[in-house]
Amino acid sequence: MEEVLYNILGAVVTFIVAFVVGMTYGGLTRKITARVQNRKGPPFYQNFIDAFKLASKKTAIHHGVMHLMGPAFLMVSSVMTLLVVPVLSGNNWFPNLNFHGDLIFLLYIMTFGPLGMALGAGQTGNPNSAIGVTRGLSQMVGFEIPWVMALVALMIQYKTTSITGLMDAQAQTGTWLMFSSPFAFIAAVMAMFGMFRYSPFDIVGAPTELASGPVSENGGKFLFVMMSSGSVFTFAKLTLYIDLFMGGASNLVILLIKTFALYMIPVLYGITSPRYRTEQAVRWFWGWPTFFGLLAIIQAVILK
Amino acid sequence: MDSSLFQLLDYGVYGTAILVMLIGLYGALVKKSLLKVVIGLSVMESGLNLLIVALGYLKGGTAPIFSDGFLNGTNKVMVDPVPQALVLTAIVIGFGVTAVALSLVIRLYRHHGTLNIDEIKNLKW
Amino acid sequence: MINDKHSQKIVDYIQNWSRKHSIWVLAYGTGCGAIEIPPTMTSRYDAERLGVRGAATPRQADVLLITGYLTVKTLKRVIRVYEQMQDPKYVIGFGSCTINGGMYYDSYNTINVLDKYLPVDVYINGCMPRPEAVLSGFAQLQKRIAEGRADGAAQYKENLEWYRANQKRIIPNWVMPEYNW
Amino acid sequence: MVGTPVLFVAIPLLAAFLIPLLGMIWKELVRIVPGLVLIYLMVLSVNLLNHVLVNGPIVEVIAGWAPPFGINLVFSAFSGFLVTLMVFLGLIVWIYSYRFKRNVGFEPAKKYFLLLMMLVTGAVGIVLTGDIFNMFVFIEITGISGYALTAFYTGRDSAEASFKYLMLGSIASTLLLLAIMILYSQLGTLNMAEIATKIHTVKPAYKVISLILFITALGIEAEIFPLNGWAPDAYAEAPGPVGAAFAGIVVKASVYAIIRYIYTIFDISGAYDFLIIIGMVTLIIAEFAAIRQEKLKRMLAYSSIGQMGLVLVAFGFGTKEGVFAALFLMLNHAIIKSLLFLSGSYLVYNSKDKTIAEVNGMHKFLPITSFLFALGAFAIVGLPPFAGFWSKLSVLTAAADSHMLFVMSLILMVSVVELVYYLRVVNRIYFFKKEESVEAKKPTFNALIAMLVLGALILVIGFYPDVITGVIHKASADLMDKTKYINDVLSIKQ
Amino acid sequence: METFSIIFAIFLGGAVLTYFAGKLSSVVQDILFLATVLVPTYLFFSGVSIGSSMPFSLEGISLLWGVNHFGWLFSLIVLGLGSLAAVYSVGYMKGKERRGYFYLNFVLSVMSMLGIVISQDLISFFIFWEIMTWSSYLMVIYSGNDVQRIGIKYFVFSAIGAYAMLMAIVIVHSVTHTFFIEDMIQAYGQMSLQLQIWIPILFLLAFAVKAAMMPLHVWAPGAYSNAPMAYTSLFSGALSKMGVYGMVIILVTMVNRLPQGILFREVLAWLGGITAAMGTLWAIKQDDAKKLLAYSSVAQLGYIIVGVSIGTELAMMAGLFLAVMHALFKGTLFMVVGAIEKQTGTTNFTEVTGLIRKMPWTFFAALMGIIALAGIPPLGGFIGKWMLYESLITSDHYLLVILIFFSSTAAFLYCYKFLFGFFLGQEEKEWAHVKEAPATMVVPMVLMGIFMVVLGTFPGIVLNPINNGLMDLGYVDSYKHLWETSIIFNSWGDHVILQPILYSIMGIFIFFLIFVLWKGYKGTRYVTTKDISSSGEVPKEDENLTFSVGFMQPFMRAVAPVMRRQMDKYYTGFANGLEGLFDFVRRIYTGNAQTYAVYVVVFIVIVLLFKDVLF
Repeated sequence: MEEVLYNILGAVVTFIVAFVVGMTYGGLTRKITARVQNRKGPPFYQNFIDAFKLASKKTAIHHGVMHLMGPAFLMVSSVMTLLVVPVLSGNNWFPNLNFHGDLIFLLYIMTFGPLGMALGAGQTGNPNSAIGVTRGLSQMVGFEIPWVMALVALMIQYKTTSITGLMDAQAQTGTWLMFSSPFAFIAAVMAMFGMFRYSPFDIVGAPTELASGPVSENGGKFLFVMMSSGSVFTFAKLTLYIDLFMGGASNLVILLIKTFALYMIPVLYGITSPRYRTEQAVRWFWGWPTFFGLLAIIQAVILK
Repeated sequence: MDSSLFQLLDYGVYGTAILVMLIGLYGALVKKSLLKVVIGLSVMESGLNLLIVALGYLKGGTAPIFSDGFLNGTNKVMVDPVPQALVLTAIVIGFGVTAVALSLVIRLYRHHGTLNIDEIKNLKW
Repeated sequence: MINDKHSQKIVDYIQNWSRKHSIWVLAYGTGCGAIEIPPTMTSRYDAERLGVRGAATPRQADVLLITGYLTVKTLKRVIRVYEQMQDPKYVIGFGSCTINGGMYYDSYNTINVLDKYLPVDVYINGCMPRPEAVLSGFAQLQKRIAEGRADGAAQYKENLEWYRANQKRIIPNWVMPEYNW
Repeated sequence: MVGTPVLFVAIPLLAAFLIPLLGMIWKELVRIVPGLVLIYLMVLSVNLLNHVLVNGPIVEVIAGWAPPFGINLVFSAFSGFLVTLMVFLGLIVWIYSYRFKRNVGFEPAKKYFLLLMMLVTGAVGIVLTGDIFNMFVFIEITGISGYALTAFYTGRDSAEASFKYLMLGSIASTLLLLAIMILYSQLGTLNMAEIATKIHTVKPAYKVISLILFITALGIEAEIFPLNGWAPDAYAEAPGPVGAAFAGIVVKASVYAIIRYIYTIFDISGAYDFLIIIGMVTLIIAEFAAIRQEKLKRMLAYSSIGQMGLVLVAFGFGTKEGVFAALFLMLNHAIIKSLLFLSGSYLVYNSKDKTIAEVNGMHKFLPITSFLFALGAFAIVGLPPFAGFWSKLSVLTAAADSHMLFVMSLILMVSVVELVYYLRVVNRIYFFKKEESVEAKKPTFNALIAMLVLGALILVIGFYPDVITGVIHKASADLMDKTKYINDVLSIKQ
Repeated sequence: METFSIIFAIFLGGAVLTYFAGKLSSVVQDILFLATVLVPTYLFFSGVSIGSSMPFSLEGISLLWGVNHFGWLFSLIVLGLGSLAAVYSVGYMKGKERRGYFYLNFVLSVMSMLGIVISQDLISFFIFWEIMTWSSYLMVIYSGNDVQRIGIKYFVFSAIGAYAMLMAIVIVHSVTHTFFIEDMIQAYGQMSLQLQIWIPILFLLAFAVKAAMMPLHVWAPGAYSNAPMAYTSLFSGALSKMGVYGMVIILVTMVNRLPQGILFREVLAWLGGITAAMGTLWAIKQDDAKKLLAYSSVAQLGYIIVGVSIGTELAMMAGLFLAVMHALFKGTLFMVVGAIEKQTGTTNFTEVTGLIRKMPWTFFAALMGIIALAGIPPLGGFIGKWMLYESLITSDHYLLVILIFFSSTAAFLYCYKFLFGFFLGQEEKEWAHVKEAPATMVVPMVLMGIFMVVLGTFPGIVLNPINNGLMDLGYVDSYKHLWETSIIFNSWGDHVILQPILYSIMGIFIFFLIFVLWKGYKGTRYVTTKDISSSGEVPKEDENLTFSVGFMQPFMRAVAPVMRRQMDKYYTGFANGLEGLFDFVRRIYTGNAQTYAVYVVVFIVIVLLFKDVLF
């Protein structure tokens, strides 16, 4: 029982850290975007203000059960991802669920939320929501291919499907996987563009054409939960990437540095790019990223 | 007469019979008139009958009847009676078939107004 | 949990502060004034530094920005959009047309006084107002929110019948469902 | 012993001659007498068959001349089986057409029953006789009654079909007689057993030529491609029960004749392979032609031809399994195809062109007939648990045992084609909208009984094939044992 | 064994009785039908012990019926789904025409499937196989739509498969002279290599047709969508599994013994993978729920084929687990479609929308089915998918796993389309009158939905019989090293522990749900789906705002080059060519009597010319 409580406490702490870091990263992104556009931009804590305001807004209406549950689904996915990913390697502060799942499980739990959210968005009855969902799902089919290829390459090279196994492999050899399996890293990073949905892959929300897509009927608390889920998810995914490719992080500072560095790749790429159409986006992912994924698998087979 | 001539005659009879059969076949296959076709069939049968009788013939044999002439005469050779019996049967059957054929021809002529076999093909494919 | 008055006051303060610094604007481009919104939001004036940000749908928005004159036709839409917004919500009348009809004051189908139909919290005058004026309007709204005086929505609820009567007078074929908010 | 084989020929022939006379006494006798005759023959054949299965074949000598000089009838397990089958089908056809008179009037009905009796006489005679010329006579009897029955309806097309049948039939008889004479000229005997003992003395050229002529002549009756031009027309234009009788009786007799020549009389081993070849070609061409037919009965006719091809293929394996399969197939084909003809002719009874399109939606008006047709269709394509499956299985097993994989795969491919056209018809009966112009004709009570008996047989054999397979096994063993046949016949002394 | 005879007697007798009971009263018919399905089910699970057998002989062929663990596993699918679908059918068929016909074929199908599973000899296997084929064919043409094309396509493909199997059976018989499967397996080792290769191919052809494997799948969409939905749930759920059943047996007993270097399994697995991918893509394109689920079935069977044809322990378990799951969720989903069809009269996504509040239980079942289908934790589908991926990765099928992953990701698209199309989206006035389906229909669906949830956390319930079955087939016991009641392992030792995951998911979900509903459910109020932000426009009551036409269009544009090739077109072309040939052949019969006579002469001449060759 105590162990369970301890676990829950650890999970809560992890969640808070993830929330704060994710929100801050979001704010920083806005700031950086503004600076790139030669604006002053909002303060880096702007996202916190927005979130708090949303949480304080009244939520008077809903469109049905699934609409109510949608944000919760989304949160499940984010938090579960967070819990399965080892946040800090080499210490057992936040073991969470690390030892109960593996990468394939992670891949699936990551899709849980968007789909649940899609159901919620569907029930609002707003056509824009459904269009946004279809775009999002299409894009997912796109980027999952290089992403899975990269993961499979890692798995077969190190004969394990667990994240901790891969981290151990890095610790033993002392080389980050992004150097020992560069193609896998490239493919995974390219897939990450789609995962974070910054432009040119922001086809889901696309405020100018879809009125923010799936979330268009959600305000107030709904939006708050979604926003925080997004932040947590961002953090979880970044952590996953650095666990897989950059040797993990032994303390929070290194974690922040590594994740921030990685995070800037899609952000900076996004600021300078216009938006793709859906099929262009999907095909983009099936082009070079998949090619790199193939190279990664070939490399893994050779080096196995 | 010497035997070679007999032999030649044998072949002649066979040949004639076969020729008659072939004529009949030709008639049945080529002539366009239904009546001629029926005639061709009959002719073919007749040729066959001729052939059968010729096959059953023995040189110098008499009719296969236990007559006085046979019992008392010197010639103790009798032609084979079986083919002749068969031919009789075949002729009877041929008669029946021809009768049926002619009745059919009459009916066909009534319905089609022609005897041209090429025009009587409602049933095909 | 938060029942006694003092803590309620503190919570109110924090909430108002966050509302003040996070103004999501639904810019309803009904008139020519909409052209002034892009310069307000982009590099030169950068309203985002005040926390002002565009919202895509009424559900997410805090402020309804009526940019210019309203016709009979657009009034209907505006009312509907306003009623779809979630509390707390504010209305900014943008440009002279929303105040008194402006240059269209004698047109047969424009609305002269917006305040009769929707509870306007802040007017920005000018025909059309420059981005500076718009920013000043937002600042004014922030001030009112912080003071807790931006209670247009509450007034609207209180005087709903009066507003409805006015609205129905302008819109002859009133087929709007009785939406609640 | 309850009777002798000669009764099978004598009684129906007598009945055939008596029918017109009896008709003058009491008109009903015209249709009652054939039934009584057939029932008697049925009882007789079953009894004799039981006897034969236990005690060995009965060889009967006619006119007091012992074999090889006289004519003899052989009722063995093999021929007895076929005779029983034919008599049974004759009975079914009689039941089916018992009220025929109502539709066509007295005079035609009289002729019909007369000719039916003749047909049975001829076909049974073909199977029973042990003399090749006698067989020729019976073939002619069958043929002439067949021509007449084909032309039964007085429409112009039936006469045309009949003429085609007649033309090919008389060519066949000429060829057959020629073949008989070639054998006779070489051996001087007409008795099958006697010929079989002496056949090795004949010069190969004569032997082969006579065999070819036999196969050609009998093949015309047995619907071998390309000699079967008459068959689709005759089937399609003859009355429904006559089609059934053709499929079940006439063709079976002709196939019997071919098989008797190849298995017992001649000793040419190449003939077996030849059977397979012509059987396959017949099967393939017929089924291919059947799928594009527009008329129902014509389709059934082609299907019938195809089945006979399959029978020949099965005989062509030359093994005991092959013979068993072929006999089983003949039995099933006789039952099922008869059912199809009988029910099919009610389905298109009132339609003008008798096309397949005109059976659309008939199931609502003719539920039982439609069901039986569907049952027959399912059975004939060999779907378990219906009768056709077991025979198809036997054929394939026999083929596999003879290592004829190519033949096997061809048979199966053609089966798919067969399946398609039968299902198309069944679908039309059950799922298409009925054409307004076609009026359904309710089957008469006796016709229903006839069809139901066949349907029940299909199910019985399908669920429990053992009821019949014992007999067929013995029959096939009987056919395979050539020396026993010769001994049985020749050992008869007057 | 007495019980076998009784079971089959009840099936047969009951089927016929049910058929005729329709003349009496429909209630009697319903009761008889239920009894006919449920009583044998009860008898089978209570009275038949594993390992019992019943030898008998027919037509001189000795036959053998018996149950082993592997067969028992599939009988579980058949009878379990069969009984639930039977209960469902009673509700579904209420007020429909041709109920007797439906019930008869339903019972026959269940009977034949059970027969297949308990057949220990090839002949009864084949007989039951064919009964299954034609009874399902009769169901496919039940509705009478397009029977000449769809029905016959189904039957022709089935028949090609079945005849291939028959060919294999008789070839085996010619070698072994018995029909026992046991003997076939034993004799297989001594056959020539050519036979060793051809016999599995012929068998697999039959099974691949039933399992709708790639080039042989074209019958499936039409057949699945045209059969009555109550039957299709059985059709897709259980009947197609018979193909898998046969495939497993052949793969294990024959292909495993082939010499090295024959890439049997690889080819099969790749075909399965391509099936999965193409089935998924086509499913996404469909606008009709029946068609969508039909293609989805094809795709799911592709996964199963991949699993069983890889054939490692884990892969086999994955395949079989997926088979069970597929029976569950596809059974449920087809039932859902049936319920919707019954209540609304159509199954087209572009017509029906917003049923979630009208048919909540149906929605629940659909949701469970879809989550399981998509393979998302914590439902059972995930277990199967997980095992499949792990088995593919650990057995070095790297590209195949990508293909499978692609198709299961793409499956989300049609999953969402299914749920959105029917239940979510605008609630249109047109469907305001729709009521929840009757209890007999809802209960089976919901039961299966709950079972899927249970399986998601405690897969051991099903993995245990699968393990037993696989041990029958010669695999080693994999308990504790591949699975436990709620833990699954891969062969590298990595694992997923399901219980904590389930509890975490539930905890998080409930926490945030409560947060969203902070001030109580009363605080937030339901508004209709007309109340949406549509640029201030006021949608009228009868105005259709639903987005359902061209739903996945952008994605379809992305994959357009792949979709341009349709197997169906090639088959149609081939069939048309054949019909042309047949038409040509029948012109041989010119109708001219003289021509026929000439044929006779030509025949004689030809035979005489070749007489030295022929005789």
